[in-house]
Amino acid sequence: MTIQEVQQEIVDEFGMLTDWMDKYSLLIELGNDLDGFDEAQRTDQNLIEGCQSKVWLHAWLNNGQIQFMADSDAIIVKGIVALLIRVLNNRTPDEILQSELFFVDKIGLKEHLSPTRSNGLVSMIKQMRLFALAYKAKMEK
Amino acid sequence: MTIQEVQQEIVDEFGMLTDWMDKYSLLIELGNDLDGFDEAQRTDQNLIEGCQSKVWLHAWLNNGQIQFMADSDAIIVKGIVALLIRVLNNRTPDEILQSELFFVDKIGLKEHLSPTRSNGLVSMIKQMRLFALAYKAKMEK
Amino acid sequence: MNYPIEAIRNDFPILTQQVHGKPLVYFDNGATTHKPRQVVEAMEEVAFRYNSNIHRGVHTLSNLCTEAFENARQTVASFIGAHNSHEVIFTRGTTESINLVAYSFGETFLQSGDEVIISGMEHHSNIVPWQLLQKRKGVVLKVIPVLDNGQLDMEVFRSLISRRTRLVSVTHVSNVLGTINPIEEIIEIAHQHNIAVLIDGAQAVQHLAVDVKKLDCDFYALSGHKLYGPTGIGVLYGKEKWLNQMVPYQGGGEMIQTVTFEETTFNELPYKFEAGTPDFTGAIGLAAAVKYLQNIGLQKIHAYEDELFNYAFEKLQALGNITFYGTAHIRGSLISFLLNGIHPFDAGTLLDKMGIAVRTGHHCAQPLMERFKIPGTIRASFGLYNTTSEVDALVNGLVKVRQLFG
Amino acid sequence: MNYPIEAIRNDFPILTQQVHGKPLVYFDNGATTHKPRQVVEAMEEVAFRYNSNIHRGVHTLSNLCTEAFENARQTVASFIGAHNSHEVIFTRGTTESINLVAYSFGETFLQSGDEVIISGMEHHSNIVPWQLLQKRKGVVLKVIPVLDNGQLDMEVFRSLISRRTRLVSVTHVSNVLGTINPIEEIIEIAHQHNIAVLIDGAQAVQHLAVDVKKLDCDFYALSGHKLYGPTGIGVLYGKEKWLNQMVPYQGGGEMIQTVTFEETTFNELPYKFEAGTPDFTGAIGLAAAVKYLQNIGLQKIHAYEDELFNYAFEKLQALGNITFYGTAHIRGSLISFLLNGIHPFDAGTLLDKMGIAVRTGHHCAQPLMERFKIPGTIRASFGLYNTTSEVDALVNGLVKVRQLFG
Ligand SMILES: Cc1ncc(COP(=O)(O)O)c(C=O)c1O
Ligand SMILES: Cc1ncc(COP(=O)(O)O)c(C=O)c1O
Repeated sequence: MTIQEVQQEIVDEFGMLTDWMDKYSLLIELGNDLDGFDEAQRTDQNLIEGCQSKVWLHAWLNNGQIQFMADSDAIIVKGIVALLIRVLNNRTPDEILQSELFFVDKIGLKEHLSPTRSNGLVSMIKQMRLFALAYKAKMEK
Repeated sequence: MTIQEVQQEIVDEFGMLTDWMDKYSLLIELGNDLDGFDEAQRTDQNLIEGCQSKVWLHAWLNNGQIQFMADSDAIIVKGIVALLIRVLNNRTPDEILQSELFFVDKIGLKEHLSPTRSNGLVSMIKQMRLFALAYKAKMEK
Repeated sequence: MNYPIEAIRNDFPILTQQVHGKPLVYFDNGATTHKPRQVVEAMEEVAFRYNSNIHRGVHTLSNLCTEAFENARQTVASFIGAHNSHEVIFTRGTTESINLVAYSFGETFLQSGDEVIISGMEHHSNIVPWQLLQKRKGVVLKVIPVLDNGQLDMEVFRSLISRRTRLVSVTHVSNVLGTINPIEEIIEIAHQHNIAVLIDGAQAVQHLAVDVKKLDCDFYALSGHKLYGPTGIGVLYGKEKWLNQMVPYQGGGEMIQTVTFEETTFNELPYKFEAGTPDFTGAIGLAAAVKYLQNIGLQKIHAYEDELFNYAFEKLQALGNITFYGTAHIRGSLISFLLNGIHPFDAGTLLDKMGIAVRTGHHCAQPLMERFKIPGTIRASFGLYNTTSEVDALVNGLVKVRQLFG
Repeated sequence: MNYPIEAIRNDFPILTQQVHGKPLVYFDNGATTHKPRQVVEAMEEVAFRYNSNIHRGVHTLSNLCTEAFENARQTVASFIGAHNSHEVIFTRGTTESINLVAYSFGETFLQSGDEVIISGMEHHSNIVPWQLLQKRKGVVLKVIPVLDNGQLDMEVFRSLISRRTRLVSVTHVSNVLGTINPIEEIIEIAHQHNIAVLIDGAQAVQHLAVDVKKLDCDFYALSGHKLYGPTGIGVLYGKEKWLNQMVPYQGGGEMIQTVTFEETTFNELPYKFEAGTPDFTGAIGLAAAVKYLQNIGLQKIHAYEDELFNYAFEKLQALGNITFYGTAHIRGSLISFLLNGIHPFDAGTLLDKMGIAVRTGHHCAQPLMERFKIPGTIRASFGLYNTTSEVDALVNGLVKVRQLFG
């Protein structure tokens, strides 16, 4: 599935949930299901400090595709992190760089990506793109 | 006439003038009629600096009574100065210290004695009382 | 209690807001309070009837505006029990008030090696100004530790005092723990050593009777927007004896007596510390807020808020599996807590969906968070317009949050 | 000209005031302008619909308020042509903006012996901050003289520049003379020597199109209350490259990244320079004022004011026996003059009795008064709501003043 398609899939899944409680229940579930980092992996280098919550992000290259691992101390944030990983994991740098993330908006979680929300998510997405840029440069060398 | 009586006299004189133009005409006349200081007398020591206009005040003791001489660069202020002198000149320190100035209020010029008016008049009255205090102390010695 | 809660709530149109389709429950009063109609109307009256630049004008509007501004100063002065209204300086808020003291007291009285004592429960606004001073002048910063119960360690405080201590700057009420600090005692001890004391009153004036004359503090700082007044206006109370000696903070119109390029002499108090056109509209709005509180009756308000606090604390305690920060019985009108195992951001986000506004996070007191090894707390802070049924909504909301976490 | 003066005057309820029984004629716009309904309503909307402390809140009101505040910054940024909205810092007003630069630029870049150039027509707010810096750091202050025609002596300006010059700080429009200074030229000359330039725009933004990007100035300061906006809010525009390097001005909430007692790191722009709860209501009110002006059309307003100015200048000139300060053809929308032989205080007092508000006195520019050897001037300063018939009222008023002097 393309990035586009995965996003659409998520939109459809959330589209069935009309109540905010159901949406957030699902987010919490996704957050709980995502493998977190163990303490040792929660390094300052991986840390993206939001003012309200923390996000940790780790990325590496595998056969020309980027693998992401991420975590957050807040479960709702972690749920969104899980969705972001589902969308962007195992993609080539170009795929990531050309993608446009629309699903967060569409499933009604836009507020969490407001720059003033300071939960770390905006910076995390920025960081994911930076990784893509960096690995692209590396591969082209 | 007592201080009280002179004040009442002024109030009566101004009481006949219902129009503000007449009142201010009279003030301007009084200002023009008051002998000012010549440049040499306008010393820093005599100066009471208002933010909008300046007042110069000089006082001396004569037979147990205080004599005032004063001037201002603004004519309306000088007119009020003339009235203040008319009321307080040639009085003993005690008379001055016991007096209450009501005429300015009564003739509708209260605004000129507002502490925020900064035309120097409030400070001038304060200074006149200080002179009275000082001369009283001197006489008691 | 005979408390006109209905009438009061009617004075605050914002309280009828819907948030996510639910009636707004606003428990973020520690961050900022709402403004009653009376405050907004007072400011509108300035704008529509006598707005004009104050001082030094000879025209009528300017005089009216000046008078209203100076009356506002008088109102604030008597509200906090200041000796003289010229000891009341209008600033932008508590933060600026503290920065003013840090700069002007610091420049005038502090030398490298001199010491300033703050506490471990201070808001960043009462930490960073001293750190900036530390950097610039080599002043030493000492910190009174916070005990597990959320109170200051007064023993250590005594031991921190040295011959180099020049100033103690502590908060009256902690914005995180709600702790009401024993500032009378702190002031007394400091004064025994001729040390000046600045009190951060940002969280105090809205919940406690404050009398700076009785307290005998040297400086007292507060924010209008936490006192049901406008944003952008605050107060620094300072004893004349200090303010007169201190170098000015900012330079500009109104704070001078005469200016030449060779020499400038400064105006008398309070103008010396009010450079530039002051926010006279804000000051008049703040005075309207103070009068609003006085009209209801400060004691009544405080008693009502105490009841509310006790009610909330009992209800929250009954929830179980909840950790409180700060001890219960010596607190201002706020409660900091965590639902065990649930991140405060998650709880705050979900409460918001139910129309309930609480503050979550570090509350601009990161060192205190470090002290308790937590990422933040959930803070419910109460105002004069809150009700027990709103507390019930909060408690039900927290129950729902728990349910969502399964 | 197609200028909706009727509609505009209806937006300013204060203009229907009676003063001493006469309709108010307000020509004190240089001191402060009035606020249209739209500004008051925008602030009322904040208070009654989404007032809440901004940034870092997770609840809805806080998000709404933050968004409105940041939109206001964007509005102001595009109004003055700033590259980035994070180069727009909200302050209390021009005075604070200049003090901020004097302190933070001064602390960061100036050493004893370094030179700052100001001009002989500066407002005290652009003199005293530099004198305070002079006192603290031993910086040298140099002054561009004012020619008889009220313009800056550009020859001398060039000669004042030395290898030690670090900053030039001059006013865009003189608040006394109305002179529009050749700041493009000043900036160009200064930049040839790598000298930064601060422009005091307090009297400019309401009458001229200002584009800081085109001007290429390093800093630009303005006041909301002179721009039909609220009191207590102002702006400092600063180039990122300077602001990033400069030490913070005030310390407190929101301007930090992390705080520990050992070390504090500062937030990014613009927050690094906005310590404490900002006056978000005022900022939103200022943005409403900017939008109000943009709705009418800035060019239209400027053209209208030019016409008014020309009309007034001709009429006043025709009075005879009057001395003007400043040359006629390169002025902002104000006229300074004296009726020969009549003290400005007297004239102002009598005009007030006729409902006419002008400013008299030294206009916080005492060195300029010294320069012209006068105690002050009468200043009539025009706003977008003034009319030619108000000018007629002023002229008639001055005739009456003369009559009273016999
Ligand atoms: C040229 C100039 N600079 C600075 C100021 C100071 O502005 P504010 O009092 O709003 O800080 C003024 C206002 O009178 C001014 O005219
Ligand atoms: C204890 C305390 N001090 C200082 C401040 C700062 O107040 P302001 O942001 O109004 O300057 C606050 C506000 O959060 C506070 O709670």
